[in-house]
Amino acid sequence: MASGDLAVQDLAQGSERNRIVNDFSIQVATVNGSGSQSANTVLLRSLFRMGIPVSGKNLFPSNIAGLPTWYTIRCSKHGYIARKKEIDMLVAMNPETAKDDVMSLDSGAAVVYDEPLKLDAMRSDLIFYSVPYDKLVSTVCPEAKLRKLVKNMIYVGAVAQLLGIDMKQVEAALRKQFAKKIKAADLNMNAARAGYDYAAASLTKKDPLWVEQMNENEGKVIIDGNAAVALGAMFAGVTVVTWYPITPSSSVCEQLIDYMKKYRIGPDGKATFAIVQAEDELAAIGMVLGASWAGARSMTATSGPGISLMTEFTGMGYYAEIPAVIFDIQRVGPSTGLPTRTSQGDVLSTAFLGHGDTKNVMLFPGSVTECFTMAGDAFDVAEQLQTPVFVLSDLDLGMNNWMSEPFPYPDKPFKRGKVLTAEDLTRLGGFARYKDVDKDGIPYRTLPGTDHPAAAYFTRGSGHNEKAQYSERPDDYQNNMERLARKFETARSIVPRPEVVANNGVKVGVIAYGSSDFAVRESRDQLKREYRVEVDYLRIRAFPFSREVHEFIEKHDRVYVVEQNRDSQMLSLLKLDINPSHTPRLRSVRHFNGLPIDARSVTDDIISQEGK
Amino acid sequence: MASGDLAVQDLAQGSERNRIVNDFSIQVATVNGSGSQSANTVLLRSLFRMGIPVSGKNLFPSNIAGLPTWYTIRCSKHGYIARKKEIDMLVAMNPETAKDDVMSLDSGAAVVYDEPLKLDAMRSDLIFYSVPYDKLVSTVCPEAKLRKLVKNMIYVGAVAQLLGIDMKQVEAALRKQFAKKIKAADLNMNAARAGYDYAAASLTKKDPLWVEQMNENEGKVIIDGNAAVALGAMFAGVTVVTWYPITPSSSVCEQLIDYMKKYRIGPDGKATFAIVQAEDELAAIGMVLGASWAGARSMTATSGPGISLMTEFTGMGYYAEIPAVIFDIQRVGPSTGLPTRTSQGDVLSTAFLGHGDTKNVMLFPGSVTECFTMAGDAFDVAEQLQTPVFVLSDLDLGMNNWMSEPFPYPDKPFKRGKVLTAEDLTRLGGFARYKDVDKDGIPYRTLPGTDHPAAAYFTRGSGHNEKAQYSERPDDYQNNMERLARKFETARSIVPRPEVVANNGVKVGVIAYGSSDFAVRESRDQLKREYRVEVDYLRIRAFPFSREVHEFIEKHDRVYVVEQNRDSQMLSLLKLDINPSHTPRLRSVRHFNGLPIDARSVTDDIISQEGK
Amino acid sequence: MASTPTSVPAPKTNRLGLQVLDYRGGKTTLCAGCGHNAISERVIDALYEMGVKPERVLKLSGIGCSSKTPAYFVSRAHSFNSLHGRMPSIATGAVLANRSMLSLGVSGDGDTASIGMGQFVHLMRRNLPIIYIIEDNGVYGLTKGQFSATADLGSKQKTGVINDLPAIDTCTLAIQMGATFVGRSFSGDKKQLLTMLKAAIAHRGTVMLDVISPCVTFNDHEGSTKSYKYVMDHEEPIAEAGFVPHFEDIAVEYDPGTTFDVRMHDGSHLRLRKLHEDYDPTNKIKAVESLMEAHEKGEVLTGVFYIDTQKPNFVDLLHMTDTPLAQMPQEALRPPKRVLDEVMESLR
Amino acid sequence: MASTPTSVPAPKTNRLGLQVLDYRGGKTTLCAGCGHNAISERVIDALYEMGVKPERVLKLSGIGCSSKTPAYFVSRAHSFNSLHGRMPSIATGAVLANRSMLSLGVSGDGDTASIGMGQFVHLMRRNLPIIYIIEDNGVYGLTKGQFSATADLGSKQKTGVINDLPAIDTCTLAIQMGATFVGRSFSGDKKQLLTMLKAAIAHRGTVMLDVISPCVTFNDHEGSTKSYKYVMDHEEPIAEAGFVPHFEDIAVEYDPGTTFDVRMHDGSHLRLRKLHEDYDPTNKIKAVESLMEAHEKGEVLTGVFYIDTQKPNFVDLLHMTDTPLAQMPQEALRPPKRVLDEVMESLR
Ligand SMILES: Cc1ncc(C[n+]2csc(CCOP(=O)(O)OP(=O)(O)O)c2C)c(N)n1
Ligand SMILES: Cc1ncc(C[n+]2csc(CCOP(=O)(O)OP(=O)(O)O)c2C)c(N)n1
Ligand code: SF4
Ligand code: SF4
Ligand SMILES: [Mg+2]
Ligand SMILES: [Mg+2]
Repeated sequence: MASGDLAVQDLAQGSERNRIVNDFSIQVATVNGSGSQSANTVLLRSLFRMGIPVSGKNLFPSNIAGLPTWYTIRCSKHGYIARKKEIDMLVAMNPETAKDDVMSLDSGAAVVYDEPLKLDAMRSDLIFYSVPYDKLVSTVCPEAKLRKLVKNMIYVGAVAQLLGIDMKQVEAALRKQFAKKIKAADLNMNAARAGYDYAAASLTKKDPLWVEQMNENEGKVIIDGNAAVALGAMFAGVTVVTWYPITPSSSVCEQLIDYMKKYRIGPDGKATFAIVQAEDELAAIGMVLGASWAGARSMTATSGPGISLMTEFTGMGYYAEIPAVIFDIQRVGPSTGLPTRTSQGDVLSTAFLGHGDTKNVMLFPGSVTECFTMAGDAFDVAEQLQTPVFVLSDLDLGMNNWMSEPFPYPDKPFKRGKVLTAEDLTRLGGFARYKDVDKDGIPYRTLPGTDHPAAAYFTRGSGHNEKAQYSERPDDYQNNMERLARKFETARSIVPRPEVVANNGVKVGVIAYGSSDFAVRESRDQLKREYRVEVDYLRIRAFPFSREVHEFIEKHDRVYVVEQNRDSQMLSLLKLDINPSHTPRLRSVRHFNGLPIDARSVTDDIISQEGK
Repeated sequence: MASGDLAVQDLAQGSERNRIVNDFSIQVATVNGSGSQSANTVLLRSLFRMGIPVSGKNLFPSNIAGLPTWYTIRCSKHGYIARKKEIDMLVAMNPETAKDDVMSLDSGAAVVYDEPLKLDAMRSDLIFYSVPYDKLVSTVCPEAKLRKLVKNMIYVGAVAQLLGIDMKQVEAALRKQFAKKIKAADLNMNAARAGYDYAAASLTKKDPLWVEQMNENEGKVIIDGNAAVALGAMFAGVTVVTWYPITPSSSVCEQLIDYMKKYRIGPDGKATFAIVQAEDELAAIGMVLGASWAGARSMTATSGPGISLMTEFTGMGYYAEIPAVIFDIQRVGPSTGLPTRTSQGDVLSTAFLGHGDTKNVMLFPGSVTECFTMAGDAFDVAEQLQTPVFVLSDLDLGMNNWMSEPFPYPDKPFKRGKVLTAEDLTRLGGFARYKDVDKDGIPYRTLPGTDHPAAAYFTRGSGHNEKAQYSERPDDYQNNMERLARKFETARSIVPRPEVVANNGVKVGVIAYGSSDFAVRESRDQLKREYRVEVDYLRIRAFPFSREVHEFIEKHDRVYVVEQNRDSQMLSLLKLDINPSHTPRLRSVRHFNGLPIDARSVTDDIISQEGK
Repeated sequence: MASTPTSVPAPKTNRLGLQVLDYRGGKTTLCAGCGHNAISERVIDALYEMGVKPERVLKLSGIGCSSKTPAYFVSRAHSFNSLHGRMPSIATGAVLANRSMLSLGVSGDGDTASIGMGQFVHLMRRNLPIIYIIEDNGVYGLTKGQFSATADLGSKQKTGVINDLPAIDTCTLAIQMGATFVGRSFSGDKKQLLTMLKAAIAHRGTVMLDVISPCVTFNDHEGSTKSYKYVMDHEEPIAEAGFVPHFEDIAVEYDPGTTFDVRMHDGSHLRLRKLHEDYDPTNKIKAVESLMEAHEKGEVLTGVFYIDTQKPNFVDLLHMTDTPLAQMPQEALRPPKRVLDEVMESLR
Repeated sequence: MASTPTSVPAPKTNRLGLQVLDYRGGKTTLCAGCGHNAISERVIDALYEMGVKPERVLKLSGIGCSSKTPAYFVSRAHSFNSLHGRMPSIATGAVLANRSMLSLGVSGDGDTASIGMGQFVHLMRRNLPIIYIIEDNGVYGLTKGQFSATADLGSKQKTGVINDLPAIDTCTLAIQMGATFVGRSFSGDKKQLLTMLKAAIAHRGTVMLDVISPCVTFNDHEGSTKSYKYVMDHEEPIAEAGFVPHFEDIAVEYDPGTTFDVRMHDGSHLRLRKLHEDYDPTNKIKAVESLMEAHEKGEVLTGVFYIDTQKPNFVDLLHMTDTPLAQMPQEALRPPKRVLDEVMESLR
C-alpha cells in the first residue's frame, strides 16, 4: 500500500473521529470572465440560508477576462467573518494556477478538481475528489456555448454533497440569483444536481469538513459596502452625485444610480437628483464643491488616483469652507498600484491633502452597517463644519459580500449646519461670512438664490477677511487661519466617536479602524485562548481624534495600532496628536500585501512584539 | 511752543547725542506699477556700494497696477539681513496708505512725505520731512508723461542727503540700473540730484540716522534666490525644463531662459536644452518624468497650487522610480492663498504627496548660495535615488534681493546614478530593473535608445516584480515596497547634511530651515545679548533626516523648531522620525502671517516659552 | 429765484424698478484701460436692461485678471472665484444644485484654453445652461504677460519673444463640442457686445462668447494681434446683433428689410443683420468654415456664429424636478422606512 | 523517402535582417477578439516591414485596456505605461530628451477624450513628432463599459443606458489643433491600417490615428455604433492609402491611374487612392467639412483626412542640437568657470 494511500486513510479515519463543523474555508480557483461569480454567490447564500455565519472574498485581477481569480468562502460558527489564511477545501477550476494552488495548501486539506487536471498525483497528504465536469455538463446542457457557464454550477452541487449542504437551500439561493430568468435557473439547477448526484454516487467522503444547520442569520442581510454607501447616501438626501469610473469605487455610484432611479423620482415623475459621470476627478470634485456651495448635498466616490487629482480642490474646500463628501474606496497604492487589492494606504496623505496648512476630516466605516450610517454622518458633518469630509472605506469592505444586521432607518433630521435665510438676514441686518460668531470656529453662510440684498458674498480661495472681502493683510490672514484651527478642534466633538470595544484596565491596548476590525476582534480571542493575553480594544471612527482616543492611550502601557499600510499611517497621525510623553507607548502592527488582513497575522505580530 | 515742536526738539538734540549709524531700516510706501522698483534698487545698491550690509524686501500685492506696495531696505553693520519689524524711516509716496503707514510707526521714526499729503499734522512724536515732488519733477522733467516715473528718483536723492549717502555711489548704482539707456539715466540722475539739493537747502536733519562707509561687501553680489536656482540648474546641466507661470516661481524659468539662451548654445549654434511652457502643472511634471525617464536632467518650478496638481504624478515617480527635480517656491496657502506673500507651508503635504504610502525627498536651501548649490545637489540626488526631489524655497528667498558671496563653481562631476550601458548589459547578460543588487534599495536602470536587445524594460505605475513585469502577487508587492522603504533609508546619507551652526552643549537647542535661518541667527544674538540665554542651533537642509538631526535632539533638553507655517510642519516630520522618548523635548515657534519671519518674533516666543 | 430748488428727475429704472446702481460691483483693481473693465460694464448694462434680479445671478470664474472681474459687477449676486481652469466644473455643480439661477461664467484665455481646456470642452459638450465669457487677451495677464494658447502665431511679447505655436480658436471649438450659442466680440465694441450679452441672457443652453479684450499692460503694442489697434484694423463683423427683448421693443432701431430672426426660448427674438450674403447662424458646418477661412485670412470675425435653440441642455437631459435640488425639503429627499425595509428584504 | 528531411526555407527578414519574431511582445491578457489585439498586430507588421530597429522605438501609453497593449508588442523597445490621460506629457518629455527615437503613443478614447482632453489638445497643437493612436471603442473597457466621450449619441450600453451626449470627433479636433497627419481606420481593416501605420512611421510631426476598435465585451452589440457590425455597415473610406517606402517598392499593388502622391519628409511617398472626386488631403477646411458632413450622415469616414508635410514640428521649433539631449556629455552641458565669473561680475 503506497504511503500516499496510507496518509489519506488516516485522514479518512481522522475525519470520522473529529468532524470539523461550520468552521472552515473553501477556496474556488477559476478564471475571471468565466462566469463563476453566480456559482460562488449561490454557494455562499446556501450556507447563509442554513443559518451559518459566512463571508465571501473575491480575489480578482485588474483585467477583464482570462486571468486567475480566487473566491474564498469562510463559514464560522463563532461568527468570525474576517479573511482566514488557511484554506480547508480547494475547488480547482483553473488549469493555469491549479498546481500552485494545490502546493500552497496545508496538509490535510481537501481538493475538488477537474478530472483531466489529474492533481491527485501531486501530493499525498491531501484529500482529492475528481469531478468530470465536461462529461456531466454535456448531459445537462445540450447547448454547447452555454456549457462554459453552467459548468461552474456543477461544483456547487458536488461541494454541497460533500459538505452536507441542504440542496433545498441551494435551490432557493439559485432561484434568487437568477430571479426572473426561469430557464437559466432550471438549467443551472440541473447542473447543480448533476454535481450533487455524481458526488453522492462516485465520491467517498474523506475530509472532516461538515456543515450543520444553525440559527445565526435570522433577519440578516448580505450586502457589499459600496451598496451600503449608496443606500446611506440616498437616505441622507444626496442630490448631486458626480463620479469618474475607477476600481473599486465605481459600484458605489452605479448602484446609487439604480437605487435613485427606483426610489428618488418625485411625484411629478421627475428626478430629485442629478448624477453626472464627469470627465475626470478634477471635474468630479469641482462639481461637488459647486453644488455644495449652492446648497445641495453633494458627493463623489473614487479611489487613490482620484484622491490625488482632487488635491488642489480639497485645499480650496478647506480654505473657502465649502462642504463636500468624498468616498475613498481605498485600493493598493502608490500610483496605479494594485487596483483590485485592498489597503488602508490613503490615511496620512488624505489628512494633509492640499498644500499650505490644509487639514481634512476623515471618517472610517468599520462594517457595511457603518458604510450606511457614516454616509449619512458624512453629509451632516460636512455641512455642520463646512469643509470636505472624506469617508475612507476600502476594497475589502466595499466590494466583498458581508453578512449584516439590517440597517437602521435614519430617523434623525438632516443637520444642514449654519445657513442663514432671508428672514434671518432681515432680522440681523446682514452677516459676515467668515466671522466666528459662536466662538466654535464655524462661521455662517448663505445660499445662492436667497432673496435678500445682503445675502450675497464672494467665495474665493485667496486671502479674505471676515466679510469675505479680498485681503492680504497679515492680521486678517492669521486670524482666519487661527479660526480654521479652532474649527478643526470643534470637529473633534462633531465627528463620530470611536468605539471602545473593551476597556478592562489591562496593560495592553489595541487600536484599529475600518475593515481591520473583523480580524482584530478574532485576534483578541486568539490572544486570550492561545496565549492568555488579554487586550483592550478601541476602534477609531474619525479624524480628528476625540477625547476617548487620548484617554485610551493614557490608560495602557503598550498600544498596538493595527493597520493595512506600510507606513503606519494612523499611528503617525496619533503621534502628531497625543500627549508627547505617551508616544513611546505606540507600537505598529502592519499588513500590506494587498490581501485583507487576517487574525492570525495580527496575533503573531503582537505576540512576537510582546516577546512571548 | 507747541508740544509737538518740543518733542521734535528733544529728538533733534537726541539725534546729536546718539547717532544711529548703519543700523536701521527704511520703508518706501508706493503704488505698484508706478515704477518705484528702479528707485528702490538704486537706493539699495548705493548703500551696498558703500560697503554696508543691506537687504531689500518687496512687499507687493497680487495685482498688476494700482495697489499698495512697500519696499523695505535694512542696513545693518552687524550683517543682519533678515526682516526687521521696526521701521526707522518711512518714505510715504502712497496717499492711500499714508495715514496707516504713519500711524504704525514707532515713536521717533522719520517720515519723508509728499508735501500735499500734509502728514506732519498727524503725530507729534515723529520727525517729518516734506518734499514737493511735483514742483521738483516739473523742473527736471519737461515731458509730462514721464514725470510719474521720474518722481520716484527724487526721494532717492532726498533720502541720500538726509542719511549722508554718497551721491557718487547713487550715480554709479543708477547708471548700472539703466545700463545702456543713457537718456533715461541722465533724466533720473537729474531727478535724484534735485531731491538731494532740495533736501540740502530746505530740510533740517532732525533724525539720528546716518550711514557711513564700511568695507563689508568686498566681492559680494546681489541676487534673488530664483536667479540663483536658475544658475544652479544651468551649471548642473539641466536639459529639459518645463514650467507653467505662477507667482512666485515664474522668474526661476524666465531667468533660466535668458541664461540658457546666452550660455547654453552649442558650437553648432543650436540649443543644448529644451524649455517648454506647458499647458498646466499636470503636464509640466509629466514632461519632466518623461524626459528624466529618457535620460535627461529635467526640472520644473512651481508653487503650492502647482504642487497640489502634481500629486498623482509624484506618486508615480516614487513608485516607478523616476528621477525628477521640482522647485517649489512656496507662497502662502491654503489654496490660492496669498500669492505674493511668503511661507513654509508645503513641507508636510509635500513629504506625503501622493496616495498610498508615498514618501518624498525634500531639500531646503537657506540662502541664495544654497539655491545655487542645492539646484545642483537636487539633480544628483534625484538621479542617484531615482525618485522625485523637491527643493523647497520660498517667496522671500526667491524673489527678494540678497547680498551674498559669489557662488562657488561646481567642480565635482555630475552624479548620474545607476545607469547600465549596452556594454554593461553585454557583460552582465541582462538586468532586472527593480532588483536590489547592492542592498541599498536602489536598483539599476537603462535608458531608452541603449543599443542592446536586453536593454528595454516596461515602466508602469501598477504592481511589478523585480523584472518590471506586471504582478499582483502579494509577495512581489510587499518585497518591492520594503525595498522602497530601504531606499528611503539610504536617502538619509545621500541628501545634503544639516548645518550644525552651534553645538556647545547648552540645554536649549533651536532647529530651523530655509529662509528662517537669517532671523534665527539674529535671534540667537538677541537671546544672548538681552537675556543671557545661549542656544545651540541646527539648520535642517533635507528630508529624510540624517543622523546629525537625531543626535542634536538627543543632546538638548528643549528644542525649539522655528518655522513659517501654522501647523508646525517640520516639527511634525521630526515627531514621526525621532526616538519617541525625545518627542516631549520638541517645542514650536511659528510665524505665519505672510511676512518674512523676523528675529524679534523668534526671540520673544522662545523667551516666553522659557518662562523668562 | 436762485434759491428755488430745481426738480431732480427720477433715476431711470428697469422693469424690476431697480437702478443701474443696483448692479454695481466693487471698485476695479485692474489696470486703467484694461479691456476686462469694459466687459464688466457691458455685463452690468445687459443685466440691468434685461431686468434680471441681482439675487438670481450666479457669478463664477477661474483665476486671472479676467476671473477677478466678478468682484467688480453685481455685488448683490453670489460669486465663486474658483481655481485656475476649473470654473466649468464649479459652474456645473452650482447649476445642477440650483437650476433657477442665471449663471454667468467669466474666464480668461489662459484659464480656458491652457489649463482649463479639458473642463471647457466638456462643459460645451453638455450644453450646460450658462453664459461662458472668455476675456481674451492672448496672454497671462496676472502672471505678467506670458503667451496663452490663443496668442496668435507670430505675435510678439513685450520681451520680444515670438509665439511660434498656432492659436486655438475657442469659437470653432465650442461650436464643434456642442455649445448652442457661440459668438465673438470686442471689449471696445459697446453696442455689439451689449446686444450679444442680452441675447445670451435669453438663451437656454451654453452660450460661449469669446471677447477680445486687450491687455494694455502686456499685450497692447504693435505685433500683438490682440491689441486695440490690431483688432480695430482686422475686425470684420459678420453679423451685427440687435436684440429685441419681449418686454421692451427697440425694433425700430433696425431695418426690417435685411434682418434674420431667431426665435429664442423665452419668446424673444434675436435679430441678426446680415453683412455677408447668405450667412446662416444655424448651420454648424458653415459656421466652422467661415471661422476657419477668416482665420486663414488673418481676420477676426465677430458676431454670433452659431445658434441652436432646439438642442436640449444638460438640465433638460437630467430630467430634474423644477424645484431647485438645493431647495428640496428633507421629506422629498429621504425615502420612507418601507423603502429601506423593501431593500433589506431583497438582500436576504 | 519519407525519412529524407524536407529543406526548411530561411525565415523572412526585413532590411535589418530581423524577423517578425523580433517585434513580438508579451502574451496579450485582453479579451479574445478585442479590437486592440488586432491593432497590436498591425503595429508589429508595420515596424517590421518598415525595418525600424526595435531599440529605437519608444512605446508610451496611458491607462486602459488599450494602454496595456504596448506590453503585447515589441518587447525590445522601452515602454512607459503612464497615468490615465497623461500619456501626452510623458511622451513630450521623452521626445525632447531623445529626439532620435520613433515614438509611438497608444491611448484609448476615455484616456484621450475624457480625462486626457487637455493634454491631447496641446500635444496636437505642438505638432510633436509622434504617432498617437487612439484605440477607440466608445467605452471605458477596463472599468467595465461606461460611456466615453466618443460614444455616439444614442448608442446603448449593455445595461440599457443610452448615451445622450454628442460624440467628440477626435480627428476633426486633431486637425484643427495642429496635427499634421490625421486619419481614421478600423481594427478589422488589416490592409488600410497597416498602410496608414507605415505612412505614419515616415511622417515627421504629430500623426493622430483614430482606430475604431470594438470592445467585444462591453460594446459590440446592436445599438452600439462602435460594434464590428455597425462599423462594417457604415464605414465609408474616403481614401485608401498605399504606402511606398523608399527602400521597398510595393507600388505594383496599386492602380497608378487614380493615385495622389504626397512626398514624405524621408523622401518616400504616400499614395492615396481617391474614392471621392477631388478629395485633397492637404486642404484643412475641406477635411473638417467632410468629417462634419459624414458625421451628420451618421457615417464613419476612414482614411487619411489631412496631411501637412511642411509645418515645422515641436523639435524643429526648439532649435535643439541633433545629439539627443539625454546623450550630451557633461562638458557640453556645464558652462566653464569664466561664465559663472561673468555672471557674478554683472551682479556686483
Ligand atoms: C494651478 C495654478 N497654476 C498657475 C497659477 C498662476 N496663474 C494665475 S492667473 C494665471 C493666468 C491667467 O491668464 P488668463 O486666464 O488669460 O487671465 P488674464 O490675467 O489674462 O485675464 C496663472 C497662470 C494659478 N493661480 N494656479
Ligand atoms: C485618475 C484615474 N481615474 C480613473 C482610473 C480608472 N480607469 C482605468 S482605465 C479607465 C478608462 C479606460 O478607458 P479607455 O481609455 O477608453 O480604454 P479602454 O479600456 O476602453 O481600451 C479608467 C476610468 C484611473 N486608472 N486613473
Ligand atoms: S495686466 Fe493686462 S489683463 Fe491684467 S489688469 Fe492689467 S491690463 Fe488687464
Ligand atoms: S474589456 Fe473590451 S476593451 Fe477591454 S480587453 Fe475586453 S474587449 Fe478589449
Ligand atoms: Mg489672458
Ligand atoms: Mg475605450
